[in-house]
Formats: sequence, C-alpha cells, structure tokens
Amino acid sequence: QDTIKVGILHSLSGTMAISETTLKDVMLMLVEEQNKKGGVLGKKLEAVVVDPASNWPLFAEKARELLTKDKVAAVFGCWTSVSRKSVLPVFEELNGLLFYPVQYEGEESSRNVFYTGAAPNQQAIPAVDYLAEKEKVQRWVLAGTDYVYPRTTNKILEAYLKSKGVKSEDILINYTPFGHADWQSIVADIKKFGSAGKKTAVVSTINGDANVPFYKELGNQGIKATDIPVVAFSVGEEELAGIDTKPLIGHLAAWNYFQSVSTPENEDFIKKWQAFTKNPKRVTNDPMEAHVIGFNMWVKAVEKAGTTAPDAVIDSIIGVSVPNLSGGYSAMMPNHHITKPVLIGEVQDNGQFDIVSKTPGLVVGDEWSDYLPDSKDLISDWRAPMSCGNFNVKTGKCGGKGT
Amino acid sequence: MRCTIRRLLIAAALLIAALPPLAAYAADLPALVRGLGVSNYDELDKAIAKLAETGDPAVAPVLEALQAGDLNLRKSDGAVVVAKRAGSGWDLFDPLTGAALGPAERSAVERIRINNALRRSLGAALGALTLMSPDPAVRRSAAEAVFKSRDPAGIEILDRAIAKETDAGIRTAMQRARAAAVLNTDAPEAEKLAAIEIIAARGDRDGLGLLNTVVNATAPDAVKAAAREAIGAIEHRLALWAAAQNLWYGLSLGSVLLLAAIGLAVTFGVMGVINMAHGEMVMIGAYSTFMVQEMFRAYAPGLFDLSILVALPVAFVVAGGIGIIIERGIIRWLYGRPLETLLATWGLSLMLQQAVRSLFGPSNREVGAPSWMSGAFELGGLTITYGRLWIVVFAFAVFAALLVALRRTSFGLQIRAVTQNRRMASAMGIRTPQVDALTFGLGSGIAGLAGVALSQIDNVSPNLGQGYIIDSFMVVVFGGVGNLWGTLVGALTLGTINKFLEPYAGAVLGKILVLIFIILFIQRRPRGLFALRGRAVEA
Amino acid sequence: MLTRFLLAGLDTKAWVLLSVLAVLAVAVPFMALAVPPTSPWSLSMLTVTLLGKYFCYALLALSLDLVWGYCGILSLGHGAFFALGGYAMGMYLMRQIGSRGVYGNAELPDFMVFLNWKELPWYWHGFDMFPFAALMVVLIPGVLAFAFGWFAFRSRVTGVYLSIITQAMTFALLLAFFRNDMGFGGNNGLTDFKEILGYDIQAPATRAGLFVATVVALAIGYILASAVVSSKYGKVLVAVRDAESRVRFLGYDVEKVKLFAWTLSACMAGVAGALYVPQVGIINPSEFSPAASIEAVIWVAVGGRGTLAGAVLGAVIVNYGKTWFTGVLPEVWLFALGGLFVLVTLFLPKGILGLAGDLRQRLAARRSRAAAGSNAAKEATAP
Amino acid sequence: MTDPLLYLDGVSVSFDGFKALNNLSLMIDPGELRAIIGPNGAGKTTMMDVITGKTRPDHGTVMFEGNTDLTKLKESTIANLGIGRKFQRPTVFEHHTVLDNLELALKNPRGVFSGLFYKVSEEDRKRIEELLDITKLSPKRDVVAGGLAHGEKQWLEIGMLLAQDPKLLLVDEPVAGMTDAETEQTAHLLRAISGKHSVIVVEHDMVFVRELGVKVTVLHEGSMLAEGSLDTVSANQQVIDVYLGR
Amino acid sequence: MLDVSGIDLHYGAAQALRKVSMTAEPGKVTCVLGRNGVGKTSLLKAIMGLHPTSGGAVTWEGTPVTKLPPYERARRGMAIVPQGREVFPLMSVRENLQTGFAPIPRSARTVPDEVFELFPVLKSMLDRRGGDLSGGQQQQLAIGRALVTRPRLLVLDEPTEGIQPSIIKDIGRAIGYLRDKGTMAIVLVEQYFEFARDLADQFVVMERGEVMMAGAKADLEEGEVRKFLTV
Ligand SMILES: Nc1ncnc2c1ncn2[C@@H]1O[C@H](COP(=O)(O)OP(=O)(O)OP(=O)(O)O)[C@@H](O)[C@H]1O
Ligand SMILES: Nc1ncnc2c1ncn2[C@@H]1O[C@H](COP(=O)(O)OP(=O)(O)OP(=O)(O)O)[C@@H](O)[C@H]1O
Ligand SMILES: [Mg+2]
Ligand SMILES: [Mg+2]
Repeated sequence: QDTIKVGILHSLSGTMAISETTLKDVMLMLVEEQNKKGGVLGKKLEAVVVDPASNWPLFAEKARELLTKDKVAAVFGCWTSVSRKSVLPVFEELNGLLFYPVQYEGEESSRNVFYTGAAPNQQAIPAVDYLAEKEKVQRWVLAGTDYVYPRTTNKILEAYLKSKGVKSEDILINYTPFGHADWQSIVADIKKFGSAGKKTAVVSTINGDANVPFYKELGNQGIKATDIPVVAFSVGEEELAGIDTKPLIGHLAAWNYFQSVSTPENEDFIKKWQAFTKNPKRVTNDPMEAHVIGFNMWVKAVEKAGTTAPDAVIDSIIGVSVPNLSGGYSAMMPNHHITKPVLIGEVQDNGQFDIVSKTPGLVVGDEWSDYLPDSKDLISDWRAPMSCGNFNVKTGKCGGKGT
Repeated sequence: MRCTIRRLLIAAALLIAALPPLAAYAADLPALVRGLGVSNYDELDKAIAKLAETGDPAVAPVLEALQAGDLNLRKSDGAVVVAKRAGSGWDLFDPLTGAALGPAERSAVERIRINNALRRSLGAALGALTLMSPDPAVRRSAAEAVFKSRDPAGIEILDRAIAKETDAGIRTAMQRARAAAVLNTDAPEAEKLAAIEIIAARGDRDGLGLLNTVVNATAPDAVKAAAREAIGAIEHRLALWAAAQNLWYGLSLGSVLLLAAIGLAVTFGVMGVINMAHGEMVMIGAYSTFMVQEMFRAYAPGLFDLSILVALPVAFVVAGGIGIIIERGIIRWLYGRPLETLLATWGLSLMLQQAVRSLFGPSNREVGAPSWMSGAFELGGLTITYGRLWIVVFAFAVFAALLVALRRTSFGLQIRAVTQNRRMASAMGIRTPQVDALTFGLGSGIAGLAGVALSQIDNVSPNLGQGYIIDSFMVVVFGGVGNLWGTLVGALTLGTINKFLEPYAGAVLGKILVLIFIILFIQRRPRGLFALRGRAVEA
Repeated sequence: MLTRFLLAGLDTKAWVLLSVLAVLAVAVPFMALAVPPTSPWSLSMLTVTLLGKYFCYALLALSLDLVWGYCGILSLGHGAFFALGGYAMGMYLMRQIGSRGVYGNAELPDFMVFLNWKELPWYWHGFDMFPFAALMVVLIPGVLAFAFGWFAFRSRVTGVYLSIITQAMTFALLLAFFRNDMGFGGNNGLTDFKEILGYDIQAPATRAGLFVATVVALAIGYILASAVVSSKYGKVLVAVRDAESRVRFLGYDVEKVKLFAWTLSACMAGVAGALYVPQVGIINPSEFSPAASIEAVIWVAVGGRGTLAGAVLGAVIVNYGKTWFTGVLPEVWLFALGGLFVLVTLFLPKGILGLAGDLRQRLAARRSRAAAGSNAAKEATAP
Repeated sequence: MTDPLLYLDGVSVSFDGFKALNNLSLMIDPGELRAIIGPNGAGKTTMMDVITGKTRPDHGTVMFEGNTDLTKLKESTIANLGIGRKFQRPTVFEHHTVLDNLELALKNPRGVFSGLFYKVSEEDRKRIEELLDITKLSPKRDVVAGGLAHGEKQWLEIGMLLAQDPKLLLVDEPVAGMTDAETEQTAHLLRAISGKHSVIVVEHDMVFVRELGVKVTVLHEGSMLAEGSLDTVSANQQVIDVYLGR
Repeated sequence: MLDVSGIDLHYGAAQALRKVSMTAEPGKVTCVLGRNGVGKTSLLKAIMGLHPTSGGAVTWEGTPVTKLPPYERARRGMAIVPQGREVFPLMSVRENLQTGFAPIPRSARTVPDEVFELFPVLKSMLDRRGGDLSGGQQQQLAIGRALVTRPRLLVLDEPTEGIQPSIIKDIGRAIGYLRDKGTMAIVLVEQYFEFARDLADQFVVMERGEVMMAGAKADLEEGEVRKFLTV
C-alpha cells in the first residue's frame, strides 16, 4: 500500500450540499497541498470522496464503506449533528477517526471523533456577552430552527441569561421548521417584542436555507442593526453570498474565523483557495478553517505517532497544536475539542464581516455545558488512565451519573 | 458614559448650527478630521463627538462618508481621506473640501471601520446637523434620527426648526422628535403629558417603544399613568390592525403559493402530468433572473432596477423552452400512462438539480431587489413591504392572463380538448403534438415566471424547487384538479389559514395543523374545493 | 387450509425469488461469519448490512405494490408507516440502552436528559419489553392506516386526492417528529443503540441474525402478498383499481376491500421499518419526508408495478444503484440515477420485470406480422 | 294481487336546476319483465341510477320488496339485496379475463375473508360454462376484457348480470351495437329469465321491444307519459311526437 | 374518393384486419356490415389514422394518407363519429362543437345551421357539459361536431346506437341529405340492417377481419348479406 487514504464524507447533493460541497473542495485542496509537501510518512495521500446525499442512513452506510472497503486512515466529514450521530456508532465499532468541522450543541464526546467546530461556549456565550456589554441588550429573542442544536443552545443561553439576571418575560424563544420560507409574521413579532422600551437583540440559530428569506424579510421590514441587531451562529460568508447585504449592515455573527481576518496565514489560505477553485471571488468560512486545523492536526499526530493506526493517532493527537488562520495556535484538548478564539463580526455591504470583537485568549471547547443541570458535573478526558467521555466528577465514575 | 458625551456634543452642535459658523471653529476642522484616524471604537466615538461639537455643516459630509464606509486612513502619512474605487486602486479626496488627492494603491489606505454603536452616534450627530438642511427628505430623516436618539439637548434646535418648517408632515415629525426628547428630560409634568399626547398620536410601534421606556424609567406617577393609558390606546389600535396585518400576510403567502402552484395547475391540473420537475422549472426561472442580473451588473449597472422586468420574459422563454424540450423528448411518450410521468419527471428533477449544481455551484446565488421592490410603507397600521406587494400584484396578473388564455382563446379550447381525449381531439383536426408541447411549455414558462418572483424572497439555490413542490401539489389538489379558480382560492385559503394559525400555534405546529386541515377537508370534499361534479367525472 | 391458501398464490417467479432468498439466508451469514476474511468468498459486514437494508426496502416496496399495483391506491405516504414501525423499534432499542447512555440515566434516553425532561412520557412506557414493542411495530402503523383509510375510503377519496392526502399525512408526521417537544429526539431521532434482545447490536453474529430475520420477513411478506393477490379477493382488488364504481354495483363493499389491503400493507411497511432501524443504526424524521415515500413508489415503478417480484427487484436494484453511484460517481450520480428513471419509463413501461414479458410479446407480434408479410409500424406512434 | 317488488313513489332528481326525474312513480311486480322507452334524456338511466343508489333523489322513495327504502342505502348494499345492473355503456373489468369477470360477478359471499379463501366450486364452474355459452364468449374466455369489441363487451356484461342471479335486473340498452339476430336472442333470453326474476329493460330498438311483448312504460321529461302494451303506446299521439317520430 | 387497399391492423399480437380493401365515393353511402368483433371499428380507425396499420394503404382524394396522423387527415376533410361517442366530457356542448373549428379556415369558423336543424336538442343544451348529456344526446353531439369541420368524408360508427327512433329517422334523413348534396363521401358502419339498407349505395360485408362481400346495393342479394349478420 503506497498511499494513505483519507475519506471525505460530505453531502454533494440534497439539502446539505449547499454547505458541504465547499468542505469537500477544501479537503481536496488540503490533500493536494500535503502531497506537494511530500505527503505523510513518506506516502502520498489519496482522497476518497463519496456522496452521502444528505441522507442520514446513507451517511452511516458510506462511513462503513469508507472504513471497511476503502480502509481510510481518517474521515473528514459530516455537517449537522444528526449526520454525526448516525455515523458515530460506525466509527466506534470499526475504530475509525472522524473530524467534525461544524459548530454543534455539545453534549457529546467520543473517543473516535474530533470536534474541530465550536461548542456552545466557543460561540454562543461570547456573542451574548458582547451584545449585553457593548450593545446594552436587555431583551432577547432566541430564534431557531426546531432541531437539537438550536434547542440545546437556547437552553444553555436561557440558563446563562437568567443567571445574569435577565427576566423570563425578556426572553422570547421561537422555533421554525427547516427551510421555513415565510418570515413575515415572525419578523413582525420580533419587531413587536422589540418595542417594549428595552434594547432588544435577536440570537439566531436559524439553520441553512431558511436564513436567506429571513434576512431578506428583515431587510424589507426595515429592521436595522442599530435598532434590533441579529447575531447568528450559522450565517457565514457562504450564506451571505446569496443575499444583498446592504440592508443588513451591522447585523452580527459569531464564529471562530472570518474571511476578513487579516493575518498572513489567512491571506495565504484565501489565495490558495481561490486559485484552487479557479474563482477569484470564492469566499472562505469557519467550517473550512476547522477542516484546515483538523487536517493539520491529524497530519501532525500521524507524524508524531509514526503510523496512521487509529489508536496511536488518538493517543498522539492530544496536545497537538497547529496554527489557526486567525493568528494563533489551536490545540487538541483531551476532550477531543480544540481551543479557538471567538470573533464577533458585523455584516458589511460586500458580504464580508468586520471583526468588532475578539476574545483576548483562546477558549477551550466545553463539551458538557456548565449551564445544563445534568451535564455540569461531567467532564471528558480521553487520555489514559481516565479515557472516558463522560466522567462524573461528583460520583467519580465514568458513565454519566453512574447508577 | 458615552451617552452623556453624545448628549453634550449634540447640544453643542445644535446650539452652534443655529448660529452663523465661526471662523475660529473652521480652523480646527482638519485637525479634528485627522483625529478620526484611530482604530479603537471608543476613541473613534470621542473623535466623532469632537467633530460634531463644531456644529459646522462642513462636517456633515465627513460623517456621512464615515457612515458609508468611504473614510480611509492613508497609511503613509496618517491622513484621513475619502477613497473611491478606481480600477484596481483608489482615487483619494479630501473629506472636507472634496479636493482630489490623486490615486493610490489598493493597500495604501485602510478603511476606518465602525460598529453599530458608532452608527447610532453618527445617525444622531448627523440628524442634529441636518435638521436645517434645505433638502426636505434630509430634514425628515434628521427628525427621525433625533426621535430615535431622544436627546433632550435637541429640544431647543428642534423648536427653532419647527418654527421655520413649512412642510406640515416634517413639522409633525419634528414635533414628535421634540416630544420624545422632552420625555427624556426632567421637564415639568404638564410638558411631559403634552409630549405623551403627541407620541400617542403617532400610534405606532416606535411610539409604543418610547412610551414603554417612560413607564420603565423613574417618572412622576401622573406621567406614568398617562403613558400607560397611551400605551393601552396604541396597543388597542395595533391589535385591531394586527388582524388586518395577518390578513395581508395571508394574502401575500397565498400569492406566493399561487405563483408556485399556477404552473403546476397547467401541467398537472390541465394536462394530468404528475410533474415532479415543476419545482425545478421554478428554480430555472430564478436562475434566469440571476443570469439576467449578472448581465446587468456587468454591462448596465445603472439600469439594474429594470433587471427584473427583463428577467420576466427571459425566464418565461427559458423555462418554457426547456419545458417544450422535455415534453417532446419524454412526456409525449407517456400520455395515457399518467403514473409513469411521476417516475420520469422525478428522474428529470434529479438531473435538473444536478445540472444546475454543476453549472452554478451548490451554494446560493445572489439575486438583488430593484429599488422599487425594496423597503416598506405604512398603510394605516399596516406595514406593507414593496416586494410582497409586487408579488401579490404579479401573482394575480399571471393568474388573470392564464385564465383568459385557457378560457377565452381557441388555444385554450384545444388544450382542454386534447387533455380530455387526445385521440378524439386529433381526429377533430387539432394538432395534438403542437398543443401538447405548447401547453407543457406554457406551464413550465409560468413556473419560470414564478421563479423570478420567488428569487426575491427565497434562496436561489439548486434546492429552491424542492421547497415548493409539495405545497404546490397541495394547493392544486385542495382547490380541485383542473380548476384554475380552485387553485386561486386554494392558495389564498391555505396562506391565510397558515398565517392566522402561526401566531397561536407557532410556525411548526401551524403548518401541521394546515396539513391536517387539508386531510380533513378532502374527506368532506373528495374532489377538492371546486370539485367538478356530474356524470362526466364519475364515469 | 391456511397453508393451501398461502401456497396457492406462488407462481414460478415466486419460487425463483423464494429460493434465492433461502440461499441468501443460509449463505450470507455463513460467508460473513465462518469463511475467513482472507478468502475471496468472505463477505464483509458492510455487504451484509447493505443487503439487509435493501431487503427492508424491498419489503416496503412489496407493501406499496400491494396497494398501488393491485388496488390502484398510489400512496405517497407509505414511508410514514415504515418510519412508525422504525420508531417503535427504535424506542425499544433506546430503552435497551439503559444506563449506558452518556448521562447514565437508566430511565431517560439521552436526548430527554439534556433537554431537561424529568420523567419518561407515558407513550414511552412498555417499550422496554420486546413483545410489546414488536406488537407496536405492526399495531401503530396498522391503526393509523386503518383510521386514515376508514375515513378516506368512506368519503370516497380517490386518485390524486388520496395520493396527496397521504403525502400530507407523512409531511405532517415529519414536522411533528421534528418537534423536540414530541419526545422522539427531534431531528437527531433515535440512535446510539447498544443491544437488541440482549445481543450486542454491533456484533457480526447479531448483524447476520438481523439479516436472516429480514430475509425471512421478506419471504413471509412475499408469500402473504402473493396469496392475497392471487385469491379471488385479489381479483376484486384489481377490479377496484380498474373500475371502482362498477365493483360496488356487483355488491362488493369497496371501502372494506380497500381498507383490508391498505392496513395489511401498512403493517408490512411497519415491519420493514422495524427491521431497518437496528441495521442502519438510526431512525430520524427524514424517513417521513415525502421524498422518501416517493422514492419507494419509484422502486416499484422501476421494478414493475403490479408484479410483486418486480417491486422487490426494483427496490434492490435502485438502492444498489444508489450505493454504487454515490461511491463511484459522487459528483454526478444524480444524472445517472435520474437518467435511469427516465430511461426505464421510456423504454420499459412495465418496469424491469415487464421487460421479459414484453420482449416475448413483441417477438410474437413481429413473427405474426412477418407471417402476414407486413411492414412493421412503430407501436408507440399511436397518437 | 301480490306486493310489488319495486315501488318508486314521487321520485325527483335535479341537476343544477334541471329536472332529470320529475315526480316519477313506477311499480314492478315480482317476476315481471318491463320495457321502458322514452326519448333521449328522458331520465331512464337516471332512474336506474336512483334505484341502484348511484344518485340520491331529491324527493320520493324507492321501496324494494315492500319495506326497504333504497334511497338510504349504499350501492353495494343495494346490489346485495338482489338488484343487478347492466350499464348503458358497457363497463367490464378491462384487465381481467372474461372468465374472471364472470367469477367476480357470481353470486357468492362478498366479504374480504370469503374472497381470500374462495375456491372455485364445481357448481360455480358449471354456472360459468353455462354463462359462457349463453354469451357465446367461450372462445374468448381467457381474453382480457379490454380487448373485446364493443358488442362482445355488451354480451359479457349481460353474462355478469346473470351471474349475479339478482331478483331484479336493470338492463340499460342491451342490444345497442348488436346485430338483428343477436337482438332477437337477447329478447328470448330476457323473456326466459323473467318469471323467476324481475327485469326492467331500457331500449330504443322497437323491434326488440316488440319481441319482448310486455308492458311498456314511456318516460318523458322525467315522468311517465304512457303505459301499456307496445301497440297502445305507439298509437299514442304524444308518444309519436316526442319519441317515435313520423 | 377514398381508397383503402389491403389494410392490415394489429392489436399487439392479435390481427384485427387482414388485407381489407374498400372504396367510398362522394355522393354515395358506403355501408360496412358485419357481426360483433369482425373489425368494423378497426377499419374505421385505420381510415382515420386512429390506430397504426401494419400494411396496405389508404388513399384519399388521390393522395396517400396512410402515414399521416389523424389531425392531418381531418385537415384534408375527413371526419369521424366514433363508436362510444367520445364527446369531450368536461367541455360544454358549445365548446365540443367548437373543437371542430381546428381544421378549417378562420373565416369559416361558425357552427353550421344544419347542425341545430338536425338536432335541436343541442341548441337548448349549449352550456351543459358534454359528459352530462344522456347517451343519445351525446351521440347527436358527436355527429354535430363532425359536421362542424365541413368534412368531405364522413365516417360514422354505429350512429344509431342508443338513439330514440324519431331521431334515428332524422339521422337517416340527415345522412340522405348530406349524400344528396353530392360532395360528401359517407362510410357508415351499422348493425341496424334496415337503416343501413335504406341508406346504402354500396355494401362492404366483413367477417373475422376480412371483407367477404362488397358491391353496389343492386348487385347484392339481401339474403346473402343477412347470412353474415346472423350467427
Ligand atoms: N350530472 C348531470 N348534470 C346535468 N345534467 C344531467 C346529469 N345527469 C343527467 N343529466 C341530464 O338528465 C337528463 C336525463 O338523462 P338520462 O341519462 O337519464 O337520460 P336517458 O333517458 O337515459 O337518455 P338516453 O336514452 O339518451 O340514454 C338528460 O337531459 C341529461 O342531460
Ligand atoms: N384495443 C384493443 N385491443 C385488443 N384487441 C382489440 C381492441 N379493440 C378491438 N380488439 C379486437 O379486435 C377485433 C375487432 O374489433 P372491432 O372493434 O373492430 O370490432 P367491430 O366490428 O367494430 O365490433 P362491434 O360491432 O362490436 O363494435 C375484436 O375481436 C376485438 O376483440
Ligand atoms: Mg340512458
Ligand atoms: Mg365497433
């Protein structure tokens, strides 16, 4: 075997293709780059692309195919928790490695998965802090698509806001179905909620396609960022590329990376990316950076371990630290989450974000939220001897509450 | 802290704006402008304050440039300049005088960034500076800006402006701004009560928000009571309008459904093709719009507002043409086997999606709104967005045109004859292949038209069509297959029901309830709302 | 009498199919478990799981063909019954996790724990017992189908109207199951199963066992369906499909005729879903999506509507195609699959299985025409 | 006098204001063979629709065997009471063979489970052979009914009607599209089954009606215009004007 | 002049017409007779192009039309009244009649008065849907509709089926009148022998897809013909 295979498990068709196709391209680019540098362990890398077609059982099937048929050394893929949950048993059963690049609700830590996207504390909480401090927001609309990530994030945020003294009547929680396209009433409701004489902001965990009509409606109904700012966790440069952002200037997003980050690493990355895709306008976004970090971490860990054998890589990757694109280093923590800076950006008329705030240091991804009653006692540490994803510090046992 | 600074500076600005500008102040301006060249938001805020303090109307263009993001820092010497795009670099101008400073490299300057807080400060400062502007539109927005900033220091200048104002509408706006400011002071009770009255007369959400702050803040009981009463009145008024607003939302959602469904009412309703590729025709219409707009962006950016009008015929022809090709290539072999059209058109829809994905990429494409379709206006207590209004108008226009085409022309007669009995129609001398192709093309073309409209409110992505196909079938079937009026009434009914349920049940449950309603309704009327009856159908 | 009834319906096609299934039921577990992995005859677990999945789909297709092919009810919501069966099984599997969940809560599934549910909702009770869950697997889809059919058939909802309300039904269920408040795990659905009937769900032997169970279920489903369609009742079904009102005037109670087939079919779909879930390891609301149901219709159409073997064949072929295409042509496989559907409709109007019969007929026609010394005219050009 | 088998009293049906049946009353005795004639659109088919439950009348009652009001029952129940019908446009099960068409029509329990476990008995087989003979479809027994010519379908439908062995047969234009010889045969056939069964025949073929030689009812604009032997009614000037013509 | 020569026609594998030949001339009624299922309707379908033939040729007014689709034949002046009426069920009587406008020039697009003279009932039911008409009314509509196209060849498939006697007489008169105008060739398929005999100028008698006898009325022995109509 003279190549090392790397699996790419991103939907290229169906509802998720809109987001995931880019990640496949970025992975192809990273593999190509690495091969130019001579590959890994003296072997060339070979990308194996499959299409799980936004279909969750197909994700599991393709994961199994990658691991058993193609015998890939690691898999980079998935978007949304359900796809990850669907492949998780497969990776655990066949002891594969999965790098998951998208922000998620936390509440999970698997030995075989590396979470390079943001946990809620690396995105949601700093964003809310920013609004409360800088914009003096007192009233909150938590608007989300009805699925687990928004539900959990909003649960966490609700608990967090209440712990900061926000009253229940100052929090409005609203859920909409996937792909919700008619936002007239909800935007009007937000307007109404915002006319109670207190500074109001919207924290949006609205997912995917639903964002474009949402923002179009915001623009049409004239909700300006100076009146009611909206901070989003799922809206990045790719999503904005489909909207005329002029009416949206000043609305916010919280990520760990923006294309507008001005560091040499980032500029270099953008240049390579635009050259690779032969499109000088092609944008970059946060999950792409997550894959860059994850991929580099894997390469480093493999080189450290001298093998691609999963167990060895799992051991060697913890503590590995690689440059991120925003001018610092990200490190893989024992809980398989990574350290990241948190950036807040304001939408500009060119579809980019102006970074208006950046955490001074790096934030460690917190897999078990401190604001949920059942998880605050849990920690995860995959190093020997603990090697446990849900260690209960109260009972001192691995396995949740431990009954 | 910042609030007090702003209040001070606006007070100063207003005071001075009223006086003839003094040379002494003017002399400081370039230095103050230079002071904008900082990268820290707090310092920038202070610099803006200092600049506004001068009250010099010459400052207004500088602040406007900052607001628009045109103000830059020249890296070589730290000068603050206005930079305008010129080729790959910039043309620089002096922000105060407007004098040209020559070209510059792209990287020679750095934009002075602002955030929301600064945007608010700028709005307030500019509002005060421009209250006396000769341009009525500027004065009006200045009054709105002061209303929002509610700065007590503005009262005096407002008084003067009000005295000079000739336009009644703007004067009212100024009076309201003044009242808003008064409520933010320690003015005597009587004055505040008068102010509350003025605000109450405004009767909208903004007024409500303002009154709510009065109630939340410390104020004499009488004032609070008056404010509460005014709030009650406004809320009552708004509640009344809310029903009308819901009706409007329902109408507008209904017309979106109508647009999406109406092409299907032809291909499925009239021709009986279970057209699963209908959504993709809508998508093709949306992408045609995108293409047309790209052309405009590239060759005639000044005429961008016309792009949608050009997109309409283009989308109709493109989608219709593709429809005709599909009919000639595939559908025509399937007449008499309606169920198989499901299979073929499903396959087609997969292929069309992938084709668009391969051609245009998987992500969203930007379709802009022409200026006449953006923004909103108030009609009584209703907020009506132009985009939606045009979509409603457009949907009805398309419907009427189609109705005329099918009911009043011989082509319409032939379409119906062919779909009811193809062989017999042929024996009557009707060129069935032509009619079939044109009918399918017509349905597809209308779907393309719908795509133009939907591109204004939804994603333009390869998945666009998928979002509408189910709703479209629901509408056509609910209304009664083969009946155009049914499609119209069905779309509006479902839209309205949805919008009236949404506030109570939430968007998700609301949608579920609508679906259950459809299921139950079909039990009552097994052939839809406008069922065809009689032996003709039962046979 | 029952055996005679069951066996009466089997024709040659059926015997061929059943023999193939029997061979698979023996050979696949053997090749997967007993043959050393180095041998070319060894089957990977991937293949076993895939085959298991295809056969679950085949059972779904079979159930759909029963109502669509033979009774003319084009259900665009059969995925709902499949998914309900799947959820019933999923609930059992969730309960089997017990305290092995991440929070170690013996009572509540993980997703309830982190959304702060305090106790198990009433409708989750009983699912820790396999017999109860197994009963629910057929009962829940069955009862829903019965209720739905009872109203729809009595109101004489037919044709596209029926199709669209079945679609509305599955769409409503999709939205409902998406709601986290429903207590079925929302979008993430039910996953992370540990064991079934005390066996480790990931163990090769368990997988092989599930595969065999699926094959057996499919075979039973097939025998049952052929017995039904070849009985006189089956002929009534077809008569209802072709001329519903005429059947009424012969004195048959069309509502009951349809309701029986419909409910039976829903139960079969439920069983298919229940077998599917432990093999793919997840059930989430997307199984309710209208597109999923339409796909099932398409398997039947591809295989050949109105032939039971065709439904089975169609499901296996299309899904194998999907597996294969998404692996080798990840970027453009939709062209291949979409193209396949278009070509099948154009050139194989009776589906793949109809091809054989069609060829035979065409040949005969050509021969007799040739005998008449005539120039052949294209058949399809009849305007 | 025996009780009538079928008794229509004051039946009216209207479609969008158009009165297809207007206060129609009619009485059929057990074993009677009755011919009904009348202009096109007189309401003959509509009357059969009312009797078989296809159309609900606006007014009036339809009593079967004395005390069963048919207007309240659904089609299958009415059929099971013993009322069979042949449609004006032959409707048979196009995808079934001639044999299966007859089998489905045979008088047997109609339930789902009796259908599932039904096996053709010797008796049934004989009866089917008989019917094939009567309808002369023996050579086409295995042909799917969709492939039959128009007249053959007519015969098949008559066969199916006989297979049901109903107490009352409603026969709508049985000889349309048949040759004169066949017409004659059909008349014999209907005469033969009357006596044991009641039969209502609608036909425009006067030769056929004469052949039947029974009481004739003339419908016009939804109500009865004349009743009596064919000779009596054909002498009626009104009948000549609206129906028979010069 | 219509000339059918050596037509074969198949339904799938079954052959319904074998080398059928016949002619029809303007001003004459050609009557096709035969028992059920002998292929009369199939012959008419072949003439009108409603079913593809597998051999032989149909020539109309000197040009071969065998390969032409029905609408082209209609444009050349051929019209059919099909068995089973086949009116457009969801269209009003008026619209049904208007479908006949398709093959004729715009200036001629009116419903000829003779249609309403022949079938007054149509006039009173102009706005009723075709499918709601009684069987006999539909038959009248079907004939009227064919006349709207001002055909030079009129093909009628059992037009008396289900029609009340007085109207049968009217139809008979109508056919006679059309024939006597001398410009129209009429092909009539009929089971009702007396009716056919009164109108026919020439006969074609078929059995099992083949022509058994053909010729002018005067040349044919009535008994011979009848023989083919009895069982
Ligand atoms: N559903 C309906 N809507 C409107 N009119 C109808 C409907 N059904 C029947 N009619 C009208 O009712 C009248 C009676 O029709 P019916 O079919 O009973 O006549 P019929 O006596 O059977 O005539 P025929 O001898 O021509 O078959 C006709 O004028 C017909 O047009
Ligand atoms: N669509 C069809 N498919 C298969 N066979 C058919 C079809 N139509 C007619 N046939 C067969 O072709 C033969 C001739 O049929 P055709 O309809 O031409 O007879 P016909 O002389 O018009 O009879 P009738 O007097 O009953 O109308 C018949 O044996 C019939 O069974
Ligand atoms: Mg009738
Ligand atoms: Mg015929």
